[in-house]
Amino acid sequence: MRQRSLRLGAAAAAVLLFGIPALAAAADGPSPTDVAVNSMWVVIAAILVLFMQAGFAMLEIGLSRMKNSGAVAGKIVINLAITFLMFWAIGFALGFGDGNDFVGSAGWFLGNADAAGDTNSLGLFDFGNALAAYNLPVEAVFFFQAVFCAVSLAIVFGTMLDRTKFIAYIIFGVVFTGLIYPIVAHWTWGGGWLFQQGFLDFAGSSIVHLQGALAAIAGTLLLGPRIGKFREGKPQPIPGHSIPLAILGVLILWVGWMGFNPGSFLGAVGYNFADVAINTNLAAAAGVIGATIGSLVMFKTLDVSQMGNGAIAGLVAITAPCAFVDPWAAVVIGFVVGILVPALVVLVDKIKIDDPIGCIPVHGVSGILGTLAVGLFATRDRLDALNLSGSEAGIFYGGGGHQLWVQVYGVAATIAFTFTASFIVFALIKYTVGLRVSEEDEMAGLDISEHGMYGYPEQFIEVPGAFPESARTDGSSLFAGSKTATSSQ
Amino acid sequence: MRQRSLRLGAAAAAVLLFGIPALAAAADGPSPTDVAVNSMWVVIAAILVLFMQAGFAMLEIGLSRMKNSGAVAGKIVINLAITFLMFWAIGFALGFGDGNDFVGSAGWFLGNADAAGDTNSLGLFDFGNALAAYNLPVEAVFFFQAVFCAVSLAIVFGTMLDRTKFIAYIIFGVVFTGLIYPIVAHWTWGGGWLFQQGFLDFAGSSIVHLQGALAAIAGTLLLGPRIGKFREGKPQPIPGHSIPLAILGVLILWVGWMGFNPGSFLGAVGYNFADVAINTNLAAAAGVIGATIGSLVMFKTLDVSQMGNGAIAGLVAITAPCAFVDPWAAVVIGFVVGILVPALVVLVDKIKIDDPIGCIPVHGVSGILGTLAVGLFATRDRLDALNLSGSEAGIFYGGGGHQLWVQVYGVAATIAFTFTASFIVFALIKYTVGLRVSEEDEMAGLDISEHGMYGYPEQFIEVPGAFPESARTDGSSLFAGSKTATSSQ
Amino acid sequence: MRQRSLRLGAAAAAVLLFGIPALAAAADGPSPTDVAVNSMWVVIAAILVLFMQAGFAMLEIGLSRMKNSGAVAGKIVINLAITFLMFWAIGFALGFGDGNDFVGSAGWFLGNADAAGDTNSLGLFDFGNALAAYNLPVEAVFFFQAVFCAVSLAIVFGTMLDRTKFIAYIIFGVVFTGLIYPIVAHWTWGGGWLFQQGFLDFAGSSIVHLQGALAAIAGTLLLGPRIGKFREGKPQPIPGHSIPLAILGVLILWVGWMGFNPGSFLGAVGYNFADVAINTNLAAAAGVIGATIGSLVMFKTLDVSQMGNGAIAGLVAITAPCAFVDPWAAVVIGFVVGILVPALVVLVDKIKIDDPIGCIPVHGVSGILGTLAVGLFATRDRLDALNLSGSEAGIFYGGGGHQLWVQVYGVAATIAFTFTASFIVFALIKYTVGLRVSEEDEMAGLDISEHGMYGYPEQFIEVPGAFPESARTDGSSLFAGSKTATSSQ
Amino acid sequence: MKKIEAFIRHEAFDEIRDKLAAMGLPSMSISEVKGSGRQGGYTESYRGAKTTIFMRPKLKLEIALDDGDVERAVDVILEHAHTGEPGDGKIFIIPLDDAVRVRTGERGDVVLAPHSDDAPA
Amino acid sequence: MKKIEAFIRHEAFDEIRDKLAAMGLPSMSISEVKGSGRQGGYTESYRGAKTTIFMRPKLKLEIALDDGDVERAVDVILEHAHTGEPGDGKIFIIPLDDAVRVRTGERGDVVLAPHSDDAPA
Amino acid sequence: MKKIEAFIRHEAFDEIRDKLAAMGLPSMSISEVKGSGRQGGYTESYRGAKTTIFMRPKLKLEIALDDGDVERAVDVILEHAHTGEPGDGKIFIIPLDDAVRVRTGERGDVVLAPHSDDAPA
Ligand SMILES: Nc1ncnc2c1ncn2[C@@H]1O[C@H](COP(=O)(O)OP(=O)(O)O)[C@@H](O)[C@H]1O
Ligand SMILES: Nc1ncnc2c1ncn2[C@@H]1O[C@H](COP(=O)(O)OP(=O)(O)O)[C@@H](O)[C@H]1O
Ligand SMILES: Nc1ncnc2c1ncn2[C@@H]1O[C@H](COP(=O)(O)OP(=O)(O)O)[C@@H](O)[C@H]1O
Repeated sequence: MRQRSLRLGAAAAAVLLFGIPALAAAADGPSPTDVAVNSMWVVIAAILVLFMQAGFAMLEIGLSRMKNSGAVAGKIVINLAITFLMFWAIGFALGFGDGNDFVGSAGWFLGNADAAGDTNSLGLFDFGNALAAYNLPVEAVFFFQAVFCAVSLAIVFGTMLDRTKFIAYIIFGVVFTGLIYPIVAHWTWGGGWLFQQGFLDFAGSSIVHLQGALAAIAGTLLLGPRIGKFREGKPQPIPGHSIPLAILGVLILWVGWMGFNPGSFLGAVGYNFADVAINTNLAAAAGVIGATIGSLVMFKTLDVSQMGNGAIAGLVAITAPCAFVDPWAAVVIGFVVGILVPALVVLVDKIKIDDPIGCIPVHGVSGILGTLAVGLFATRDRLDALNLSGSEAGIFYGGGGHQLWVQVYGVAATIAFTFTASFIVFALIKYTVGLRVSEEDEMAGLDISEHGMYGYPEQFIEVPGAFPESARTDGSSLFAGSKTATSSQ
Repeated sequence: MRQRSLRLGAAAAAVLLFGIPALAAAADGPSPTDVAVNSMWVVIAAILVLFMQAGFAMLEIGLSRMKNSGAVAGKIVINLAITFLMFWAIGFALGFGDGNDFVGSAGWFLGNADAAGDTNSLGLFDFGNALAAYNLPVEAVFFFQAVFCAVSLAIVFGTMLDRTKFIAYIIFGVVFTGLIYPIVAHWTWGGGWLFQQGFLDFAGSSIVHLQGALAAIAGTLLLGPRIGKFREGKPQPIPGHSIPLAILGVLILWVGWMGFNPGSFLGAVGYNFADVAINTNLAAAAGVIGATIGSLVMFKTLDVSQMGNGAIAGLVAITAPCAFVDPWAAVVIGFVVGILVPALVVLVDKIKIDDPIGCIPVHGVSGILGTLAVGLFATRDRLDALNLSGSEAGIFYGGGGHQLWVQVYGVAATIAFTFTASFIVFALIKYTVGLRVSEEDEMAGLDISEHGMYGYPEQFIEVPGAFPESARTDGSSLFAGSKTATSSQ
Repeated sequence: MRQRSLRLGAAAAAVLLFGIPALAAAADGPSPTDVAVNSMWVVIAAILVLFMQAGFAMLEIGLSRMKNSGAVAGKIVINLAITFLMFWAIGFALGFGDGNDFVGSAGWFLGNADAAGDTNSLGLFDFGNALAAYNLPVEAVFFFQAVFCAVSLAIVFGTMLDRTKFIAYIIFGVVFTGLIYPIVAHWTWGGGWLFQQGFLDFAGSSIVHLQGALAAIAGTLLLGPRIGKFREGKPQPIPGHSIPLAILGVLILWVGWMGFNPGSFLGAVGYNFADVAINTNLAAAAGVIGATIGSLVMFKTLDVSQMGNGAIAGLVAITAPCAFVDPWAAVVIGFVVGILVPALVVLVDKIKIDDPIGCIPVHGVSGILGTLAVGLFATRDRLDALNLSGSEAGIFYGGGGHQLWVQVYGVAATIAFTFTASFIVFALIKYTVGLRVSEEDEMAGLDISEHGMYGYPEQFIEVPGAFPESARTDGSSLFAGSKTATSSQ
Repeated sequence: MKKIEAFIRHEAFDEIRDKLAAMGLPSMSISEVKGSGRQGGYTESYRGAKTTIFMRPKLKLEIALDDGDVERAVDVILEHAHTGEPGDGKIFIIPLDDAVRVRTGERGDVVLAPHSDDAPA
Repeated sequence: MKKIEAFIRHEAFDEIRDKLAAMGLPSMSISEVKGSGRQGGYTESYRGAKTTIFMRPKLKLEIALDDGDVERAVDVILEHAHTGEPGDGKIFIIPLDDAVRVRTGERGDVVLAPHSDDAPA
Repeated sequence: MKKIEAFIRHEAFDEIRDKLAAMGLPSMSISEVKGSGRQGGYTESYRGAKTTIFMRPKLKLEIALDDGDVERAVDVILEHAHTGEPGDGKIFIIPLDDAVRVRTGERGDVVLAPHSDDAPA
């Protein structure tokens, strides 16, 4: 077991009790009641984060074309499944198990967890025990971390909508949740080298959101834009088919974030998670206002999908600093990323990247800015309350530029590793099974070409009844390359 | 700080422990565990109430025309954003801060809240401290109250669907959440004059729902009905475009109400919030049955939107009395308002008000009846358990007419103030920036005229691909008055 | 009051503290804090299960025809209402009240519950008191059990979509929630004869899901397939109209199951509910993988509705064993039922049963297999931790075949009773008010024929404006038999 | 026997149908189309990308009728579909060789004879 | 060269297509329309407001064919679209001046010649 | 006066419209249809049940124009709708008896005269 000095993990909940003197209970081990309270909060937070899958599903479905809506739906479900299984098998051990500074190596298949509800029954690493954290069963921690990983994966494919082969989703999902994500998570939340430098990312602006966006960019570069996105060099609107579903998605994500950030204390007793909830809501709200103004200024219209993007940009950006900054800072952070979103959407179009859901501005740029914002706005009081003596206050609170510097190279390291790793994986996919469907399949829509049935089979013309089966039908395997339903002869 | 006698606020959670003798803990200040338990419940309840925004979005989108669905979606998002920011800046201080009998004046921008999780760190007013309530961080209270305010605002615009300018939503939202709602909330939940009279509104039948409905009526009167709603004096059906989404909205609202009412204890330890949950569910259920019967009798058909309205009517009506009445009374209350809904819908049509989502019957009339029901059905036992010595039992429980009388003038005061204030604000909007879109824009749909894109762009005919940009396109600002997309030449 | 030996009910929460020695608190009665913690968890779990109604609504709506979508929506709402009222009036007393081995008989209308938050204030039966369980107000228990019953009822009608008379839903709902479900629930969860034999069904694979499926099969046999489902003996695809809504439904159900299973401890303090959550998620994930592989092998396509079915099959199957088995077993169970789903769907088609949402494979077969899996995979350690000395470990854990045998006859008894009772009720309906709409109404769609309005009135052609009312319109009552809107002359 | 095909604004339809029905010409079909003509396009904007849509939603009205009823029907359409703004639409008159009533198998002029709103022939 | 335009019930289509295809006439187009004729309206009711809808959904079938095939096709439609109830629909026969096959540029009668279901000409 | 009815692939439309508009023929209407011809059906599969769909989505283009413009327009359509694969579609030419502009009440050839994209006549 590695020796560690008194570095205290922000999100990893290795946190002193928050404004409450009595640590006696912790010394004797937490009471059954406290264990129940802590695990209840973390499990409920995990459930809220799990619910975010429905949010991503609705957002991505709403912003995809009608003819691809079923494919998006199927993708969300299978990726969630892959995440749970991979994270259980190896991801959790690599990310959160005891190990070295770069990767964990304990807790495969949750082995040795005893189901009896002992706190930290896996004895993962001393990080928690020494500090009275992980005062809850390891299964609760696993649940929480697994759904975080699932969020990161859900982000990846938003940018790749409407043209990616289903098999590519599956393969990349396995590698990302089993390997890439856990490794980066370990650096900070597993007590690895970034954590030891004092890098702060409370709930994952960089670890969850930026990583997702990086993989998305890597995939998109190899994939290319949708047919019709650029005509004579000019970006064309390819509107999503259902703004109502997209906004339902945004609202579900907003709700889910109430677990994402406040739950990242990984405990309840002694933490003011309501404060984190407020910061999160304020940033989201300011993000909406920012994006609305930005959309009005840049586009001369109140683009509803941009308003939704603004909310999510605010949420992403506040994710890293939510426990370290005051409410006014949350408003500033949210507003800044919000107002940037429309400009960034145009910029992404300019550099000819096709990003249907705004993943790059919202999860990428906002993820970076949010992580850096810790170096600007973190207050000493809040760091002390969390006993984060290894980290400095932000520039605006007299902490000097040190913390900002740490945040910068934390972000840089994440970018370097995740982009490279993802690019390699996607490239391997591209040159083996293929990353993109055929042009015919793309025109016909992924629903019919990969899933055999439209997502909205009755729209627009219901051809009544059914037709006799024909010898002409094409039963070639989906995994054998490009099957098309449109040109079957 | 005002002196107050031993009046105990129902919803304000200034409540003695419920059936549990030991108050020792409270005397010494609550334990960290109890603080965690209380704030967990209130935060979770707030999250559920936040989720109601998705419910209102789906309900209002489902009951709007397809061509306005994106506008409704955008409206919900921006109004939620406005609420958080305004309530943080001034609303919470005006509503819940210490002050005079009519308005609070402490806690601007949550100032002085210390994030350390101390209970009532703002020292808002002695209401709580004296009585061992507010045993949770002020941020949890803020979160809960802010999302309540957001619900009230969401109600306002349901009636004004399909024809209101977006800018009007924004302006009214700012005033309503920053001023109107907080003032009325202060009267009861901030310990103001109504509270001192013994007025009881546990979770806001009048404060949240009736207020929303009053503003809606004021707005609607100034706005007029949708084009085509009345032909030769006869109301015409303008069906919402998606009953599935509307019913999803109803179910989400139902779920959210499990936070709305049971969370209004503003704490968990010592409260039987499950009992309140049961009353709430029973009233909703009875409301559905009532509305189904009513629809069958009045319309000779099983109108699905009416069933949904019945559920919400029951929920609204039980909101004030939920902690004060026995289950059988909850059933009676829910059934009565439910069976009234279809008749009220016809009545509203008769008086030529166009109320697409049934806001007036559901939030207005049911809000009034629910508030009055306290004066009929409140039991002495329940008031005593909550230590509400300043309030009387209902008529059916031997309390005489006193409490009913108090409820009546509480409702009357709310009506007088909120309707007047809202009417003035909407009138100012109408005669400055304008309240209603042009006839052309209304025919074309708000989505295209205000947001530049349809909510369902692929329906009904997908015009494939995109067209070269044209000089003829109209880039005039949305805020400059009536921009129409339909006649741009 | 019946005497009972030391049999301990799994789901009934008559459970010793889980891995925690100190029972002192329990001996003195639980502390107010513990009561709050327990009821918070159970109420939140109940809210999640309540939310599953939205999941069923979306799933069933998504998989129904567009012209019947409003009817499905209305059905969900009214059935939820019926469940709460019937369960309050008699269902809870019959199911969970003290009584004999077959049926309970105490607690009608929650009578004598005192709202004061005393634990088990109804004094239902000694089951709980003797063992420190039911450490929460009876209202929380009621809420939880009522929403379980609502889930069972929601399942019933999935198979009967697109052709069943609305009145049939109502009548069957009353009988099922008031009588059939409570009786079977009493056998195990009310401490009845099955419980006494050591039968284990932690959260209701058989009690909730199998029962629902059995009633569905009974109804379907009497109802027959939809017009057009079988052409010349060959099953035809009648695709649901919205895969996006169906998958939203699946995701909501998945989220809701986080209350369904982990909440079935009926308490929080001393239980490792996170462990149950993990088992549940793993089984769902494995179900998705299984169904995806199965669909690919059997259908040569990635059927999205099958992926969703796989998730639910996994969830259903793990419901009975979730607290008794290790994670690896959860994966196996989920995978097996998942991979079976596509084959079973084909089989159901083969035997000419028309099951639009896959109720029989997903809730029926998976419910049976899940219940039996307890007899294979239950571990002695886990049974001991739950103090279930009356039950044996599974075959794979050296428990011999005894437990499997108990599980078999528990399932058999459930099948015999519920199928027979449901068949009788549906037959009575069929030969009195009628079970199925007329052919004309079915072709026209239930929305217009029973509810007067389409679920999506603007699709596909919007006939603009409204038409003058005509004398020709048909106002005959819905309950008077077959009213059709299509042939009104 | 002629067939009128009129491309009109949606708003005009109700009154046209009422008037035609009152004249004994309730038989007609409508469908959704998109069209361009002298009416300008409009701009759609989505996530910063703009485009001009030239094809605007119109209603296509099809009425098969006797030669003698053509002018009456055209007049009704002209009266109610006219606003004077571009986008009012056009009416085309197409020769018909024959008409068959499916219910009865009747052919020719009798099929297109004016009738009251709901009297089976 | 003629074009058949038939307004029929949705339910009738499957059999009509099967029969026509078997006769060597699989080439056709369909679209959704709403129509009124002798069939009465139906009532929609929503939140207490009622209205009669006269325009009912129908299927429009378009078949361009040689003059010699017209009667055969009409007979098939008549056979399968007929129920005897109002609402069965109508068939119109329209003269065609020319027909062009886009794939080959061929024009005239050859374009409309009967052919088996999926054999490129 | 003729009316062109062309059943084409969706993808072809944009360029056809651009070219026609440039030629002074921006007036047209489109609608969604489904059609079958020499192009084979495709398989839909749902929950294990399979079926072949013969009717594929196509775009129907309707252009009323002067006799003299017919060939020009046909050529444009042929040029852009042609891929050489089955499914390219067909063009039909139908005689028109008359055309009326609703906005002005004008009739006859003047209504169909070529014009620039957005100049009211
Ligand atoms: N030549 C044409 N062929 C087919 N449809 C036409 C033609 N001209 C007009 N239309 C239809 O009529 C609609 C309105 O045309 P409009 O712009 O008002 O014509 P005009 O400029 O002659 O007044 C168009 O959107 C289109 O649907
Ligand atoms: N004269 C007509 N012009 C255009 N469409 C017609 C005409 N007559 C009938 N139709 C179409 O046929 C459908 C069925 O007509 P129907 O009521 O059965 O006619 P009939 O009374 O002659 O039997 C109508 O809904 C309409 O779509
Ligand atoms: N005879 C016809 N009548 C009506 N529509 C036709 C006819 N032939 C072709 N179509 C339309 O054209 C579309 C394409 O036809 P296609 O298969 O390309 O014909 P071809 O085999 O002559 O190349 C069809 O889907 C249909 O919509």
